[in-house]
Amino acid sequence: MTVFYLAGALFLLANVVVALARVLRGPTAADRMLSGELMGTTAVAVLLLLYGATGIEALLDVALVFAILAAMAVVTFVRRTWPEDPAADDEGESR
Amino acid sequence: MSLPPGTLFLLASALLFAIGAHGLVTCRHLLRKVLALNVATTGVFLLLVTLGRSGTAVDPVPHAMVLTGIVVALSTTAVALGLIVRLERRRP
Amino acid sequence: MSLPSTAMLVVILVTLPLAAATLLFASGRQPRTLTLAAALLLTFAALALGFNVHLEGVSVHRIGGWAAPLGIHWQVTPSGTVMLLVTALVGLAGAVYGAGYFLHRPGPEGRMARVFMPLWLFAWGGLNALFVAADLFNLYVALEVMTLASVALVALSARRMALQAAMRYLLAGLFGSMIYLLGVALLYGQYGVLDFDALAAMLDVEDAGSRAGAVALTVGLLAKAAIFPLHFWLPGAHGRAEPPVSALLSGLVVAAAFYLLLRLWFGPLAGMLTFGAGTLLGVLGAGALLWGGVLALLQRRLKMLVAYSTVSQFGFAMLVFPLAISGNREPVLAGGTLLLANHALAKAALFLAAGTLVRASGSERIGQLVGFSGRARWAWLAVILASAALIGLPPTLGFSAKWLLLQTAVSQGAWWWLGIMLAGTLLTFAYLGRLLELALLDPAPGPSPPPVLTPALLVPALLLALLACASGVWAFDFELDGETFVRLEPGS
Amino acid sequence: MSMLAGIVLIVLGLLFFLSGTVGLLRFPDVFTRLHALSKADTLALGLVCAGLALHEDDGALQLKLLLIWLLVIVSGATCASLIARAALAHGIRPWQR
Amino acid sequence: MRAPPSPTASDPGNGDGLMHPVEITFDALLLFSMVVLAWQGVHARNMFRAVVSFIMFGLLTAVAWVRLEAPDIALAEASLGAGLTGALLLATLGRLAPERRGARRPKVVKLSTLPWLTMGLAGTTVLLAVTLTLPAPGLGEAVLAAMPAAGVDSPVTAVLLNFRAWDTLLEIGVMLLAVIALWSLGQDVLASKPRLPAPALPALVRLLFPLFVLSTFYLLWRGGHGPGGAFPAGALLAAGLVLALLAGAQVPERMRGAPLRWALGAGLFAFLVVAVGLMWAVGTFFAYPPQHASILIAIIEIAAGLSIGVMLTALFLGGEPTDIKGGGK
Repeated sequence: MTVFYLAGALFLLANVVVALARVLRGPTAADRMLSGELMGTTAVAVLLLLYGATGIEALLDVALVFAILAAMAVVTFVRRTWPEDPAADDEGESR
Repeated sequence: MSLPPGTLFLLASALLFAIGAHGLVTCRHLLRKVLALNVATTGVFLLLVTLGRSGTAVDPVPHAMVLTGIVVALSTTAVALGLIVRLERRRP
Repeated sequence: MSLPSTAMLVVILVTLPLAAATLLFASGRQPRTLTLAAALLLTFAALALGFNVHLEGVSVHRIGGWAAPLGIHWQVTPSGTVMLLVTALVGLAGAVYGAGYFLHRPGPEGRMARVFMPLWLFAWGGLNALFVAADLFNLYVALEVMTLASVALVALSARRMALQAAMRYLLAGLFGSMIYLLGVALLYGQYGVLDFDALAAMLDVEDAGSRAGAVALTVGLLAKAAIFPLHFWLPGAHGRAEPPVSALLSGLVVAAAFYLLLRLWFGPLAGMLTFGAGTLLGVLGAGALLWGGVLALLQRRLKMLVAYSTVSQFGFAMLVFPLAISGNREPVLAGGTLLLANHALAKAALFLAAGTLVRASGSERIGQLVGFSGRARWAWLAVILASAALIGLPPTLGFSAKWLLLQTAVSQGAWWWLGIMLAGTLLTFAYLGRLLELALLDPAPGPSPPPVLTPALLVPALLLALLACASGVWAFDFELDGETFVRLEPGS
Repeated sequence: MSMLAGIVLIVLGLLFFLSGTVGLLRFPDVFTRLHALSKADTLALGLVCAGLALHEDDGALQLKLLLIWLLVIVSGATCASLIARAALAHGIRPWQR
Repeated sequence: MRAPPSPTASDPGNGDGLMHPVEITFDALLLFSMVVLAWQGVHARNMFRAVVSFIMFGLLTAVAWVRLEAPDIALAEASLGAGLTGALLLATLGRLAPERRGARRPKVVKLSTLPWLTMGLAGTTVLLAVTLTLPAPGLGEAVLAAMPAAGVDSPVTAVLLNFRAWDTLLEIGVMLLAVIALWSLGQDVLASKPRLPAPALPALVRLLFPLFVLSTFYLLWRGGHGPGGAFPAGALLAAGLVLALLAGAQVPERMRGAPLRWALGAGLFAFLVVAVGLMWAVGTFFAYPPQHASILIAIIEIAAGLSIGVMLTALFLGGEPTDIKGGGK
């Protein structure tokens, strides 16, 4: 059973590594932020599966904190960074 | 597998330290320097905790040290960012 | 009448600055009486502590009552007490000077007056915590308190140059802390202890991990102490800061990092001070001494000259390491400690007087300073006395310190190091002499009407310089009863 | 029985995560990617939570798992809306066939 | 309530149990992505990409702490990496002059890279070789032996607030100092008010804020017997406050000035009062009498947690909130 959970966590990790390509490719800042969000959700799932594997209850707290804070980065991005920042997109960069 | 326990983590911590130290020296942009510093510090933290695990009982002292270190790093980062903003603020 | 116990005095010295700073910040007002009362109380505590240590010798205090490897210890050593005392004197002088210097400015610049004292007290508290610490990680946190307070003080004027200097300083300081922490991690991985005494008892000088750890600790502290070639941040930070800040930074903050080098290499790491290690540190010192001295000669602005002089003087202090390789280490450490004390008092006096002179002249350029006239005469007197102490003319504290080191060098037949010391002294003589010559023989008229120089701007510098000159007589009695290193001679 | 059901749910969840990633990588513009990602991920996490809850017999922990899922739903939906609005206001036009 | 030490075979690297290949692969992939993201975070051509990579690096670091059986640190890293650090960096990016944020000039691979690379590789190898030899005895047993007198059940909390409380006091000092340092630089430099309407945001905040407060106290309470405690709790509180600020709330008029400053100083002050009070009452600095240890530590923890929350929010604001016009929320 432990191995099942671990394999699941590994699968998710591989999944998110593939999704990192979106951070590299952009092209807009929103795309990069999106993969950040995916990373957040995936991290929650990974932590849950690791909890399943190890039974350490504190991991649920960590997952909970991640879930509560999932919105932070996106909200800051939308409210503070992007509205003012044309440079965050790759306009000059060929994609 | 015959890897000694923690080898991977030690390798990663050494790499992170190297990336951070290298970035701190070579990057021009102050924000990059600050990020590099944080990366290197994370490497040191990883080293501390990985070493704290090899004993017989899990050693909470490195955990406490790293927690303290994280707070200190965050505080200094905030000050550094404040300085950067004032140095490179958009001109009105 | 009995003095408070040493433990009580230590607690006062480390907590009162933090408590006072928090109160000042939270209340949002800066009652001058309160800040000066706190500074005075701290000075009395340091004096009383000095008296206690003189009577009782080294003492160890367990924080929270927890024994060695688990808890943190304070160690009150003679050399640490000297640093505590000097910190108190410079701290008090700076507080008085700052009260006179910053309140001059109305309007938005009143902000400086508002933040100066809390930051000053934080730096003071961090320094005191450093000088009694005997625990590797506790030192890290105390170093951060000191560094962050210093950075904020450098940035105080919020001018662009000051902000740039502060940023460089912060990055250099954080780099130093990070490397230092790496050393802590390596040593902790090897021995599982942080306490100095426990570490000293366990240290295996041949072990690669311990050596790497020692190197990391040293490099981190060298960056913080601005030792050549990691000195690049110092002249900007010290030259661009406000005068009382420069005094604190040059006199104490750099000295604290250097003191930790002494504390480590004469304490837990004593066994590792081999010929190679000592010589390498000495060569770095010689480089700093010559480089800083020559650049000081070339400076045109007063505070930059004094700042480069700091680089040079700490190069001189590095020479204690090669001298301690063989033979009796006690006079070497005594000489090193006294050198730090002398530098702290004299350099602080020099920076405070420089600030006054710059204000009186309306210019930082050495060629445009006012002459030995009016009230500026008192500032010049402080400069002259402080210069004598820095050069090491008898009977100043600088003389006693250098004398101790010279004697050791002669007795060891270390002619190379002796020559470098003499060269350093000559360089110091040259750049300070040039300053005095330029300014006194060819004075500028200064702005008219001349700015008002209140006693707060004159007396602290003069007293510090006088102390540096007068305490040389007492210093020959200075002994290091029971310093850690005595128990840890290599081979024992 | 609940063991098996839990495993099935978790595997389903993992597959939905995969589909979200495929969408993120293959879809043509921000809005379509957003669409793929936020729905697939929220559902996927829900399935994983449900699967774990089936393996768990402590009510408090099951409640915590539910709370985690609810939080992700709420913030996921808000973030999707925020990013979409910001992207529109930023002058990015939805992709037309 | 304490989490039982994990009984499974998945206990990585305690010296005895061999690691399962899946675990090793997981760790390898995790650490590999961390290294890649760290490199991106420092060197990405586009500054925004660098910051996003760094935030993701923080998320993965939290998972790495979990793998290292350090849930306490994972909790702290999660509350910071996912929350405040990211917000701080993104907000900083928004405050920089546009020309200082853009893509960096295309990097030419210079000859000078080669010695750096060699030196870096050599240094890394030496570091790795050295660290692999370290026996790492640790203080685990000393802590275990002292736990009965510590006043709390969680070893990490015991180290932080009892055995090495002096470190933690100074650490809170560093944080307060950082706030004073930022305030001394002048008033807060907020980006201009965002023009975008964001109707969903206030609703989200209204929904989440009570949860933030609730979980803050939950973590404070957890700190006594498991991973949790003042710092993650404070970080969560701060995240809630920052979210409210981002949704358009403002520091209420009557909170500015003295009340805010007292809240900022409260943590350090409580710490100092307890420490010095014990010196006065017991005769030793920070020596909790065993029968009162729990309650004293709880007092410190609550004061520090709330104060940390306010301090972190102040760090995010980056300056003294005095000049904001307009009413509070």
